[in-house]
Amino acid sequence: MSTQQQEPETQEAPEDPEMKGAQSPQDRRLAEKESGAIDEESEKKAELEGETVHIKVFRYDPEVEGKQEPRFDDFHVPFEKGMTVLDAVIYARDEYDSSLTFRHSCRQAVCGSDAFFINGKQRLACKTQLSELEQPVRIEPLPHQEVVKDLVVDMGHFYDQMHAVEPYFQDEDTPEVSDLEEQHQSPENREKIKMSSRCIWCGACMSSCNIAAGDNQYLGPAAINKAYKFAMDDRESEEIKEHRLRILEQEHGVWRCQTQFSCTEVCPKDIPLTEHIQELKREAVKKNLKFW
Amino acid sequence: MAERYSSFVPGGTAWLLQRITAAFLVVVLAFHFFQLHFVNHAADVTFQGTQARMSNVGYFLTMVLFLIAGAFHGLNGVYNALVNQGLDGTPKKVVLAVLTIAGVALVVQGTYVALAMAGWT
Amino acid sequence: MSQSYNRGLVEDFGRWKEFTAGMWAWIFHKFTGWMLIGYLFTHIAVLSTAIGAAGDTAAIQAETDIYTTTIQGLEELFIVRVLEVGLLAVAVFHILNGLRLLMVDLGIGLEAQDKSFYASLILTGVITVASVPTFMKGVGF
Amino acid sequence: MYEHDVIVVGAGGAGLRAAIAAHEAGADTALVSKLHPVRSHTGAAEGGINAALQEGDDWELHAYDTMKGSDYLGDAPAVETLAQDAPEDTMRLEHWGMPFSREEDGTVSQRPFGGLSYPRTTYAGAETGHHLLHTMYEQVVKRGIQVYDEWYVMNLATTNEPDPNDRECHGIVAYDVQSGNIEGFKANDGVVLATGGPGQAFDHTTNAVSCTGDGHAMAYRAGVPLEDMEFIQFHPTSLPSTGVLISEGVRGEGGILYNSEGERFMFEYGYANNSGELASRDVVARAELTEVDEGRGIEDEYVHLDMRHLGEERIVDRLENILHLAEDFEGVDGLVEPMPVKPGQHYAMGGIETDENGQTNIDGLYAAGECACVSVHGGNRLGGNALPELIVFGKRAGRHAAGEDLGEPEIETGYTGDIEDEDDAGFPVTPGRAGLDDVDEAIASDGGVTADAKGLLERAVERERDRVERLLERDEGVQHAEIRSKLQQAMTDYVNVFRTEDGVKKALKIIRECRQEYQNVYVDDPSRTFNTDLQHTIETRNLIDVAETIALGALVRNEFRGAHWRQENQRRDDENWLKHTMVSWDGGEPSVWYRPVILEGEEKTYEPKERSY
Ligand SMILES: Cc1cc2nc3c(=O)[nH]c(=O)nc-3n(C[C@H](O)[C@H](O)[C@H](O)COP(=O)(O)OP(=O)(O)OC[C@H]3O[C@@H](n4cnc5c(N)ncnc54)[C@H](O)[C@@H]3O)c2cc1C
Ligand code: HEM
Ligand code: SF4
Ligand code: F3S
Ligand code: FES
Repeated sequence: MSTQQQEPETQEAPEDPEMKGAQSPQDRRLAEKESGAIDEESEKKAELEGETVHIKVFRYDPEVEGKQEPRFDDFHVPFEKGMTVLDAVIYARDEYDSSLTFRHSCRQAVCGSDAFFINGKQRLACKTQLSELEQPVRIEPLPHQEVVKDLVVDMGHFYDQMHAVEPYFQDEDTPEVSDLEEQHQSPENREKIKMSSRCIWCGACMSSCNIAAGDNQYLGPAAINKAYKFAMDDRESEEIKEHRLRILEQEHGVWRCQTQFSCTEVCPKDIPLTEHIQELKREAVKKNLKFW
Repeated sequence: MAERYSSFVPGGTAWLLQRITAAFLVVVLAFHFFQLHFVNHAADVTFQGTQARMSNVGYFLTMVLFLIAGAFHGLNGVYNALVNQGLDGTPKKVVLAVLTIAGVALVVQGTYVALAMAGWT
Repeated sequence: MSQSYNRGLVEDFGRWKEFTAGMWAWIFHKFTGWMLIGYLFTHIAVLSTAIGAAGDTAAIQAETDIYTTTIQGLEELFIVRVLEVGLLAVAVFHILNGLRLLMVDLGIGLEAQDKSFYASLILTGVITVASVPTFMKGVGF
Repeated sequence: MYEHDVIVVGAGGAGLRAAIAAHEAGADTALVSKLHPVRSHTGAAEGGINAALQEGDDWELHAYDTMKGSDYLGDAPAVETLAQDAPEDTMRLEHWGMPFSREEDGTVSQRPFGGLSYPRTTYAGAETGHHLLHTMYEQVVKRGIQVYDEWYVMNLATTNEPDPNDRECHGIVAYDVQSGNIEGFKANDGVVLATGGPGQAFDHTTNAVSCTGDGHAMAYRAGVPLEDMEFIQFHPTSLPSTGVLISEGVRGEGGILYNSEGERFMFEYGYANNSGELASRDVVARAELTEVDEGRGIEDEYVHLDMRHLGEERIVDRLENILHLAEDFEGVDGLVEPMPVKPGQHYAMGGIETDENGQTNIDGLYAAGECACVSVHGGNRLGGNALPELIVFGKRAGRHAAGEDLGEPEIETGYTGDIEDEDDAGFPVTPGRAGLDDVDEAIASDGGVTADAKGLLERAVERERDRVERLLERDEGVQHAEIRSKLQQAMTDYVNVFRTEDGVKKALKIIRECRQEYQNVYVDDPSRTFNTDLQHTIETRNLIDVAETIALGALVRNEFRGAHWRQENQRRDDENWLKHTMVSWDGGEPSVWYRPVILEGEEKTYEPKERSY
């Protein structure tokens, strides 16, 4: 991750790794506007500069004629050092086609809005450097989810699965009024749940999992990971942990996972999802063995 | 939401058995292959040879267990694969029934064959 | 997830190219598993000839009983030998990958899951090739 | 039409906390948010939550530090409430399962933070905000509180009595982003605005794209004054291309700032001869911009933050996430190159005027979180003081809205006759309404008939439907993106870290132009489905209103206090300016007036002292 990857990958847009002369898109836009440039011109200009990135973006709108049949639109976006896929689609939207629709908000990989299928892999657009990708960069909505419009997918099912694991701390003894006694937790235990707690609900893992694609009821890696966070937290009691395992153990729970590892591979937060799922399977088996 | 999953079916037992049979199968299958392709070549198999091996009670029992394990492992695997593809509701019950019957039939037939081989029929 | 919406072209086109090691392992394991269970049924069917053969001591002595002749008859066929090599390949892959999966279940070597998959593939190839002479011995062309 | 007792607009830290509190107080509560709750910008906060938890620490110290940090522009009752309630509310988070970082003995860790006299910043790794947000959302799920996510709130339904203090808020109008349906939401007890910061008014910001000051603008147009809007905190180290924050940790560990000549300018040019890179945020931000202005910036835009000399081991050990940030968002490897940084808008201290219970001058309208100004941060927010504000005042607003009695507030809200007005600000243009068509009026034209809340709401819904219809029907004109970037650029050019009278006036002129251009704005995307073009167009209108209040505040406040710096008077001027700047939108004409700061606390009075750097 921390290695510099700046090789130019295409002939089409040879990019200078040391390129330093770039302005921010905002500046450039402003400069163009001041000189009275309009959209077509900026496109031409962009091409002239030679340093453009070619992106192909999936388009679909159930309502608009001409977009009802899914198609790909091509955009050529001026490249600058450090540009991410999100920057490129924002540019395409603001400069070429304001109806280009996608979710995004934080631009820093914490809100989980912009997981797309980029060059055949689920990635966060804001966290993916264009320079790392082969061109043309193909940008599609997450597979296996219903497309609402362009890159926007219906996350409803994903949320349902997340909610299905009772994703909240359960501690019936929580005092209602003030003077809360601090609960203690060892740093080791906190370390154990650290990775699992980093999930930003982007849905990339769920989209990458063939089992989740085939079995709509499968809880999916993100929800199981969410449950892991609670099940492994020592602050919750043993009974509640057992209750959690029972939820995970149902037919469409952990057992459905076939250790495909694609979830682990695509997770932008580097959560070892498969490992967590496997650990829960073992926990569940151990718990059942106790009753035998 | 949560209610949707409330039909509590522990998949854990089948999952564990799938692993246990797998571990068992590794050993026996290796033995089986070795026995019938390397020690005795398949082409040279005769009823006599088979009978000699099968009438050993230990071998007989191993082979029957091998069969049971293989049948369970294979059919449970198939069932799992189908459930993974979203098999649900009545078809799922039907498939489970069919697979169980096929499995039982396979084991019964196989055991009968083994008995015949051992000459204990 | 949702399967109700057909994304047509986009959903189906060339998706497999984007599979990663773990997904290939899953596909192959599935495929080989189904082959094996299919074979198990056939195998028992073939062996069932033993039921007919049992009891006829004379034929058994002369090695002309139906069990012996069926098996040997099959083994003489080149195609059967080839299929046997195939079966071995399938079984070996399933076993090796099965062992890989068992390791994964125990939480061992998770970081090397892709490497272990490639290793199973290579080993399967090697073992299969190495076994060809034994399997092909004495078959008429 | 939907109906609930309490409607919370916005589901960031403040909104979620308010919803939980209102629910606990027995109200039928709903959250309406343009983003799914877990996407809110609270998730980006890294540093921590200030709360006096430990033995030896004390809420009074926390209050003192906050007051001092605010440059004596915080109101003591608010500051003391924050400091008093923060420990309990932080512990409540712990009980809800928030994964705080821990000490060896299992207790919650606390670390030192700038401006604090005691290490009282409670944190959860470098992701405190993420955990806070998720933990509270989990509690919302647990309680089954109704969440309308991806519903964009367009306006409030308030009555239109001539005196804003007599108005009542009965609900909101929102549209379902997914389907384009516009609906009314009737609030029987109250509406809580928790819409976050207005960072997008600036070109370069650490805030999310969704931080567009919608709540500010809605409340403002409905007649609630915006308070101390000129106080905007700029963070000195954000990445130039995206505005992603590079935490103070880098400088804390020994990172050095260089200009294009390779000079360590903090010392070389005497910006901070003692603390150098570690001087306070505004000092460093001003230094960086001076370098750029004097031609020593790199690419005429930024400076370099170099940490290579710290060595790979130390960097990986302590600043690993910085390496990832620089790599992922700027394509720079911090181990082999210096990182480009420049000041970015970070936090708005001002906001919707409320009292300690979160209530505004309009009956039934509350605000909490970054969009509100209670005011605890005054002229300058201390690191780690925003998150406790969310939970403390979010909770109070939620409770009060649900009808719980929290006692008489000490802070007054709303304009009353006996207050000092700004008469001669020398505005270069008439700010406000000029040129905006009347559909954008927030208040209903029902002549103050308050009895029929439903009818009021229906009319408000109609008005919004009209507005959308007009935006969609028009086929030509200007697109919002053009106006927005013009506005953002003007704010960054002229109302940034350095403010001059001439500059701010220029900004006001441009804002006025933006207003006029907005007259011809149109939405190109004809679809009703997930029309982000439409949403952004409405947001841009809000940004114009908010930007104007920031500029107006910056123009009138001729002194240097906290984050606000004015070239013409570069010192804190307690004699003239120990007061809050208020901007009211009355009938479309912004008026500026002032409210005295309350420095008398429960037991002591906070005497202004020099803020020493
Ligand atoms: C990078 C960064 C780091 C920070 N670090 C710290 C720190 O370490 N410590 C600290 O104390 N503070 C920190 N802060 C400040 C603090 O995080 C914010 O002030 C705080 O999170 C704001 O929370 P909020 O609930 O008010 O708003 P947000 O979390 O921004 O939530 C706003 C909500 O309102 C909704 N909304 C907005 N407009 C509408 C509308 N029109 N209709 C419907 N819904 C709407 C949004 O969907 C969202 O849910 C940091 C800020 C940033 C940017
Ligand atoms: C010899 C050693 C064997 C090992 C180590 C082994 C291992 C495994 C494992 C671990 C699985 C589970 C995969 C999962 O759920 O993720 C599996 C699945 C399966 N196995 Fe085996 N197996 C062996 C032999 C066999 C045999 C002999 C058969 C045939 C009778 C067989 C048929 C199957 C089938 C059909 C599946 C299901 C595949 C699917 O998912 O579609 N296996 N095997
Ligand atoms: S586990 Fe990873 S990939 Fe899955 S939703 Fe969470 S952050 Fe996204
Ligand atoms: S991709 Fe799916 S099969 Fe398991 S390891 Fe991940 S959940
Ligand atoms: S924009 Fe928030 S995760 Fe990418």
